[in-house]
Amino acid sequence: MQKIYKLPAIIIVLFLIVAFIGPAFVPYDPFSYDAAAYLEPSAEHWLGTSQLGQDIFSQLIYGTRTSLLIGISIAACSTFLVVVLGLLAGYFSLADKVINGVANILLVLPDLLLILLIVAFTGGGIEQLIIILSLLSWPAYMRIVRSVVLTLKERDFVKASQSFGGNHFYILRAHILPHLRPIVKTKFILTCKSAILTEAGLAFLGLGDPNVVSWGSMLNVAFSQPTIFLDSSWVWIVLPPVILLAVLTLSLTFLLEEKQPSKVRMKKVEIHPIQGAEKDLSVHQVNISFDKKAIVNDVSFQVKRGEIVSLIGPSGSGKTTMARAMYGLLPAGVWSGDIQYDGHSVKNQDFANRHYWKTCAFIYQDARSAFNPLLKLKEQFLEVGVTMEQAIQAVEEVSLSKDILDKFPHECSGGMLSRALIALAFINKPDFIIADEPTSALDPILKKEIVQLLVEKVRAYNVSLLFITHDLDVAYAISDRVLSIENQHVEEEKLCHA
Amino acid sequence: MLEVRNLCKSFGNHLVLKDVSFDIRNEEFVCLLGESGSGKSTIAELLMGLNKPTQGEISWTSDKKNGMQYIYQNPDRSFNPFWTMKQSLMEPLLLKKHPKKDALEKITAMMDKAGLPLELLKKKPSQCSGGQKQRMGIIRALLCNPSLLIADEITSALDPQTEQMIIHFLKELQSSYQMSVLYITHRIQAIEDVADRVLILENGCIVESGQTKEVLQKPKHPYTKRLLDACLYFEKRKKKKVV
Amino acid sequence: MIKKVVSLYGFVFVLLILLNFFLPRLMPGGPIEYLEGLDSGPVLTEEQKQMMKEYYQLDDSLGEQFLNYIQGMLTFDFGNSFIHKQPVTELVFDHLPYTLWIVGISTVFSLALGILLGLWSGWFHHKHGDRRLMLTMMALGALPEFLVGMILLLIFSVYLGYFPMSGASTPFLNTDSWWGVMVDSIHHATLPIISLTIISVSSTYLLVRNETIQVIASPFIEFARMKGIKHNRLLYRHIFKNALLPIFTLMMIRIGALFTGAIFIEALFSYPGIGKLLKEAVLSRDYPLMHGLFFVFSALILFFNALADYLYPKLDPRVKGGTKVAKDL
Amino acid sequence: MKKVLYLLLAAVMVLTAACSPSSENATSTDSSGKKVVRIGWQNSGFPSPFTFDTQGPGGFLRNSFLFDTLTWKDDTGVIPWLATSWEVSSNNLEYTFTLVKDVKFHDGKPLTADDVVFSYDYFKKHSFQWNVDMTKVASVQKVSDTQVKITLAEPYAPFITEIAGKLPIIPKHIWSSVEKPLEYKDNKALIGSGPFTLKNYDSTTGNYQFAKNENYFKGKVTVDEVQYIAVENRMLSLQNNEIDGGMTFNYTEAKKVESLGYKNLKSKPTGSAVRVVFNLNHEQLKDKRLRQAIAYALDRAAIAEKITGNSEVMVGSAGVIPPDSDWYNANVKKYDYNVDQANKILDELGYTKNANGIRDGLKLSVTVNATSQEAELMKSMLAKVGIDLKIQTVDAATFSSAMAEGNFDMTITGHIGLSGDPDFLRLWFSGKAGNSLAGKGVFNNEKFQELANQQLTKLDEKERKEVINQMQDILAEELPTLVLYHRPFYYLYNAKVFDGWFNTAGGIADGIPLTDNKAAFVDYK
Repeated sequence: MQKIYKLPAIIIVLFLIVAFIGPAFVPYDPFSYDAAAYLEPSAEHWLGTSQLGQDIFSQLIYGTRTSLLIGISIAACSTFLVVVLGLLAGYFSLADKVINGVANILLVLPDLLLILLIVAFTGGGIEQLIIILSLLSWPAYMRIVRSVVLTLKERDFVKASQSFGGNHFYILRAHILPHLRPIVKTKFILTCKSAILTEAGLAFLGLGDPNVVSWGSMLNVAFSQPTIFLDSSWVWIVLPPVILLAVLTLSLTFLLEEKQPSKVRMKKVEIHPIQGAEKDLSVHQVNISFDKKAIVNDVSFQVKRGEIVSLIGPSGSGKTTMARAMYGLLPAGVWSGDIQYDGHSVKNQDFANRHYWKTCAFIYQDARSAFNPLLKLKEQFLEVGVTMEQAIQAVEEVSLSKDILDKFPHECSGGMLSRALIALAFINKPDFIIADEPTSALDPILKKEIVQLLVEKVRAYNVSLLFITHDLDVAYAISDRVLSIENQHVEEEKLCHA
Repeated sequence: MLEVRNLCKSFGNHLVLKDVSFDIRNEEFVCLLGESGSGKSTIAELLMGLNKPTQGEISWTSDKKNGMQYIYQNPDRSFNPFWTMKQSLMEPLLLKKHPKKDALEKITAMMDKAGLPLELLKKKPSQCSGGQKQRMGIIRALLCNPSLLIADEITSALDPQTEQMIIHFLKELQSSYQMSVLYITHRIQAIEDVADRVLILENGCIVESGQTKEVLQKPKHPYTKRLLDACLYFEKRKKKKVV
Repeated sequence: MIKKVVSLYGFVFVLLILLNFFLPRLMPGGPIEYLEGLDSGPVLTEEQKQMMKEYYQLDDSLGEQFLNYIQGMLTFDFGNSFIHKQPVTELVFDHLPYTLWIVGISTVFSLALGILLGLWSGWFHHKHGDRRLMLTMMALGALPEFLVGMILLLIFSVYLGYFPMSGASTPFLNTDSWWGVMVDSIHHATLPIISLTIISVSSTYLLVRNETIQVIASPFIEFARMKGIKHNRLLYRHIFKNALLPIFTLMMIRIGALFTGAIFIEALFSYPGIGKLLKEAVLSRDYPLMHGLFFVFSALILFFNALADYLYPKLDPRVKGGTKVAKDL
Repeated sequence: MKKVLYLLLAAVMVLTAACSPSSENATSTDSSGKKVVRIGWQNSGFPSPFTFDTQGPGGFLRNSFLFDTLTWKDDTGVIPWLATSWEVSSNNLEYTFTLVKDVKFHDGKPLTADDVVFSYDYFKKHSFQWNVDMTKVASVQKVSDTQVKITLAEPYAPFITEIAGKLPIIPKHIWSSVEKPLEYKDNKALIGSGPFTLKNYDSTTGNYQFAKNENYFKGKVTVDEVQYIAVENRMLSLQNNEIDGGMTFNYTEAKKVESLGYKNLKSKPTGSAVRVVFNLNHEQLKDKRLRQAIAYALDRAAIAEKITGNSEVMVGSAGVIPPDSDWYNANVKKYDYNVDQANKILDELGYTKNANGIRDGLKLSVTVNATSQEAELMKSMLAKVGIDLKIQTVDAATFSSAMAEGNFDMTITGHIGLSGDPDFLRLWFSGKAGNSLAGKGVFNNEKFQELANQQLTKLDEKERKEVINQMQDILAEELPTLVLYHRPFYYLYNAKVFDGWFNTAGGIADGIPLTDNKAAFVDYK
C-alpha cells in the first residue's frame, strides 16, 4: 500500500524522460508515410501503422512531448498569473476591484465557448493555445489565493512585520508567498492535467496544431475513420493514446494524494472486571500513547458517586486526552488498561449506544462549538430522547428562558450557550459527568456563575463530576479531591476539607 | 508620555468605545482590565494606529523615538510558521539594516536573559512550547527598543504557572529597558504585584482607574467590585481548603 | 444585499452583452465567406451575394446593427438565423429543451449519486471501501468528456446494439401513445445522460467527501456523537446538512460547466441540443444565432450564480445580511 | 463498496431491459407493408426553393424531390422532364420548350406555361439558392399553354443543364403573392410537381419524411416513402440498421462495409477534386516554375492512395477536369512524381539548400479549413526537396476570407461537380463570379479568358470540346491550381430494401456525384 503513493511520481518522471529524450530514439519520423496503411503491430512497427502508414509508436512518443509541453507551459503561466494576481488582489484593495471584476466575468463565461471561438480563428497553434488557456484558467484559483492572502494579511506575524517596517513587497514575498505553496502545487498539477485534456479535446475536435502530433490529434484521426471499430485495428490505433492520456492524467491527479496514515487494526478487546469497580467510575492502569509518544502512564483512580474530582495540569499535559479516553473516544489502538462505569467498560462495542447520555454525559470545552450551527437548540435537545416539556424544564432550571430553544446557536450569547450545555448534560440525569475545561474560554464573572451552577446541579442530582481544568483556583475551590497530571502520571493533591 | 483624550470608536451603529481618556507615564506598568467585548483590543488597535478613532485623539507628550510595540495574544499566530525562530527574531533588526552579526549577538544576549536555551533559535514555532514562544515574542518586540509595549492578553492561552513566569519576565524587562507597558487582561490576580496602575473598562467606558493597590482593595465602582469578586472568588475558597 | 448582487451581475451582464455583439464580428470572415469556403457549396454570383447581404442586413453600418441588436435583445427577438433561415428565438427554443432534458436529468443523477457516495465515503474515511471508491472516482474525473462518451457509444451502441447511435428520438416513430414516445426518448437519451453523469459525478463526489470529512472532524459532530445519537440521525441531520451548504453554492456555479460539457456529448451522439447549434453558429458566423445562444448561456449561468448568492444566506442561518457572500464577491 | 457497484450495474441492466424492446419497435416501423428507404445525410434545411441549406448539395437534392425542372439527368445523360422537347434558335439565344400536358401540382392545380414563365421571372427577382446564373436569361415568354420561349442575354452553351436542368418550376398561384420568399415557410411553400411530397420535416433533428406522389406525371413512384435521417456516423448507422444507405469517401471503410453484405456503388464519373490553390500574387509562387517544381515534388498517386485507401485512384489532372469526364483532354501535361526534376527546378530558381538540406529562402505555408491529411503528407513530401512547409488550420469562414484577401501561400480545397458542365472552369478563374474558391488572385491569362468566353457560344459539342481542351492545356502549363487527386464517393446500401440506385451521367444537375437522384424512384422508362 505504501509504495503505491510513489507510483504516480515515478510514472510522471518516466513520462518526462520519454518526452525529453524519447523523440531522439523513435524509429520513424511521426509524419513519414512510407509504410502501408493499417499494419498490425510487428517488430518493425511496434504499434502498427495508421491509415496514412504512419508509425503509431513514433507518433505516441512525439505526442507525449506535445502534451507535456502544453501541460507544463500552461500550468506554469497560469500558476504565475494566479499567484501574482491573487497576491495583488488580496493585498491591495484597489487592485482587488479590477482583478476580481475580470475574474467574475471570466468565471461566468463558459470557458469552452471562448476557447472554441478563439481557437477557431487563431488556428490552434501551440503558442496561441498556451496563451489562451493560461489567460482563461486563472480566475478560480486566483480567488482561493486571494482569500488566503486576505486572511494572512490579518495574521499577527504579518502585522508584526509591518510594524517592524517591512514594505509591501517584502511582506508579500517573505511572509505570504511561502504559505501559498500547497495551493500553488495543487494548482500547478491540476492545471497541467486539465491543459493536457483540453488540448486533447481540441485536437479531437480538429482544432489542434496540425504541425505537431498529439494524442488528441491521433484520436481525432482515428475517430474520423469509425470503421476501424469494425475489426481489431482500433486496438492499436485508439487504445495507446487513450491509455497514455488516462495514465498521465490519473498520475497527475494522484500526485496530490497524500499518504494516508496506516490503518488502525481493530483489536479484539478483552474486558476483565476491575476489582472493586462494580460501582463508580474506575480508571485502571491506563496507558495512552500517540505515535509511540507516551501521554500518560499507568494511571489508575476512581471517582465515587456524588464526588467532584478535579483533574489539573498545565496545558499540554494530556488532560483532554485523558478526558476523551474516559469517555471512550480514543481508538483502541492507542491506549491500554480499562475504564469502567459501574462495571461497564468503555471498551465495550455497544457502550456508546447503551450508556452515552444515560449513564454518563460530557460537557464540552467550548459551548459555542459544541452546538451544531444549523440546527435550532430545540432539535439538539430533543435528539437525546427527551420530551419538549423536559427540555423546557431543563433550560428553565439553568435560569434560561424557554424561548432559547427556538433559537439557532449563533443567536445566543456565550453565557447562554454555556448554561444550555449544562442543562443538556443533566437532562437525562446521568450518574457521571465529565467536564472538559468548561470555563477556560469564559470571562471571570461568567466563569463564577457557570461554575456555581455546575456545582449546584451536581450536588442537587448527586452526580459524580470529573472536572478537568488548568485553573487551579477553581479546581481547589470546588473539588472533593484534586488529581494532577504531571510527567505522564496522575498524583492526588492533598486537600484540607473546610 | 502618552495621552488619550475622549476616544470614541464605533463600527457601523455599534459604539465600542465611549469617551475613553487616560494617560501612560514614562516607565509605568499600566494594566487595562475588562471582560471580553468591553473594548480592550479596540483600544490597543487604536493606539497602534491600525484603526482610526471615530472621535478623540491620541497624542505623545514626550518625543517618541521608537514608538511602541505590540505583543500578540496568541503566540502560535505571531510567528511565521515557515520560519525558524532565528529568522523571525532577526527580522526587525534586519529590516532596520542592522548587520547580521550584531543582530545575532543582541538576540543571544536577550535569550540568555530570558532563560531560553539557544537551541530554540533553530526550531520552528511548532516545535516550541507556548510559554517559550510568548517570551520570544516579547524579545522580538523589545529588539525595536520601544518606549511603550502593549501586551494584549498575552497569557490568556497559557496555564497559570507559565503566566506568572511571563509576567515577571516582562516586569524585569520593563525596568531594565526603561519603557512603559500597557498590559491588557481580564485576570486581576496575575498582575496584582506588578502593575503600577489599573484601568477598568466596562462596555467601552473606563469606570475606574487608580493605583493598583487602591483599586483592588477599595473598589469604588460596582462593576469593579463585581469583577474583583468573581476573579477572587475561587482563590479565596481555595485558600480555605489548601493546607 | 440583493442590490449588491444585482449591481454586480448587472455589470457583468452589460459587459457580456457588449462582448456578445463585438466578439463574433471580430472573428475573421462572415456568413457569406463561410458559405463560399465550403467544399461542396454553391458558387455564388455577385448578385446572389448582394441579395444575401441585404437580406441579412450585413450592409448596414455597425452602429445600425448594434441598435438592431440591442432592440432585439430587449424584445427577445434576435432576428433570423443565417444558416437555418429560421427565427433565432424559435430555433433556440426548439433545441434548448433537449439540452435541458439531458443536462437536467444527469445533474440530478450525478448530484444524487455524488452526494450519497460522497457522504458514505466520508463517513467511512480511512477504511478500504472509501479508498477504493475515491480512487475510482478520481480516475473517472481524469478522463476527458469525449472519451467517456465514445467508450459508452462503442460498447452499448456499436457492439451491443442496446442503444441507438444518435438522435433524440426514432425518426418518424409510428406510435400514438405518449408512453411509446416517452420510452423512445428515454431510450435515446440514456447514453448521453449516463455520459454526462459519469463526467460530473466525480467532482460532486470528491467535494462532498472532503466536506463530509471536514464536518465530521468539527467539534459539534464529536459532541453530537457523545450524546449517543443514532448513526442515521448523525449522518443525515448533522453531517449532511452542514456539508451540503458549500456544496450547494459550488453546484450552482458548476451548472455552467455542465452546459458546456454537454457540447461534446451532443456532438458525439448527434443529439439535437443547443451545443450542436452553437458549434454550427460559431463556424458559420451566424451572428443572430450566436447572439441568441450566448444570451441564453450567459443568462442561465448568471441566473444560477445569482441564485446561489441569493439563496445561500437563506440556507445558512448564520449568514444574515449576506456578509459572507458580500465578502466573497 | 462492491454492493454499490452491483446496484449500479443492476440499475443499468434494468434500464437497458426496459428500453431494448423499443429498439426493435423502432426498426420495425417500416414493417407495415410500406416500402421505405432511409438514407443517411445531415440536416439540409426547410426544402423550399428559397430556404434549403446550401452548406452542401443535400438541400438542392431535397428540393428536387418536391419540384421539377424542365430537363433532368439520368444514367444516360440529359433527359426531358417537364419539357418534352426543346428547340434552339440559330443565334443560340432562343430556347423554345414544349411542356408535358396535364401535369399537376401537389395541390391538384395544373402546371402550365404560365407557371414556367412566372418561375423564371420570379427567380430573376429572388435568386435561387443553388448555382444558377439568372443574368444569362433575358426574358421568358409564353408561346402557348404548353410552350414557353426563353431568350438569353448572350449565348450560354450549358443552358440546358445549368439553368433549365436546375431551376425548379414553382406554382404561380402560391408564390405570386409571396413578397419575402426567404421568410415564407408555410407548407404551401413546398407544393411542387415532384415525385414526392414532404410528409414530415423535423427542423431540430434534420430528419425528412418524403411520401410518394400518387399522381406523378412522369411515371409511377416505386417506393412509398423516402426518409433522410441525420446520423453522425453513416457507416456505423448503416450497420446498426438505422439507415438503408449512406455515402462515404473512404475506400477502406467502404470495403469493410461491403464485406458485411452491403452493396457498394462507386460514383462514376468521380466528379470531385482535392486540389492545391496557389496564391498567384505571392512573391515566390507567382513564378510558374516554382509551382511546377511543387507539382513534381508531390507524389500525388501516393497521397491519393494513402487517403482514400484505394490503390486504383485517379491522380489529379493538371487540367482540372477529371480523366473520367467526357470533357477530359487526354493529352494534357502530366506531372509525374519526380524529385530530381523538382530539385533541379528549385536549384535553378536559386533556392539553395543549407547544410541541413533545407532551402532557407523558401518558407511556405498551406492553409487548410479543417484537419487535413493531405497537408500532412504534403509537408513530408516537400521536406524531401528541402521546402519547409507550415500547416495552418482555420475554420471555414476564416479560410475563405483569408482566400478573398489573398492572405495565404497555398490552400487545399475540395470540390464536387467537376464532371458536370465544364463551364465551371470559366467561373473559377474568371474573377467575375463568386470565386473565392479559386482565390481572388484572378488567373490573368488572356488566352485562357478568351477561350473561356468562347466556349460559351459553342453549342456544338465537338467544337466546344476543342476549346475546353485548349483551356486544360493552359491550366496544366500554368498551374494556377494543382489537383492532387479525384476523390471517388462510395454509396453503401442495403439492396434488400432498395436496389434501383444508379450513377447519373455527369452527376445530378450541375454534376453532384451522389446517387439520390429522384429519377431512381420513378418508373418512367
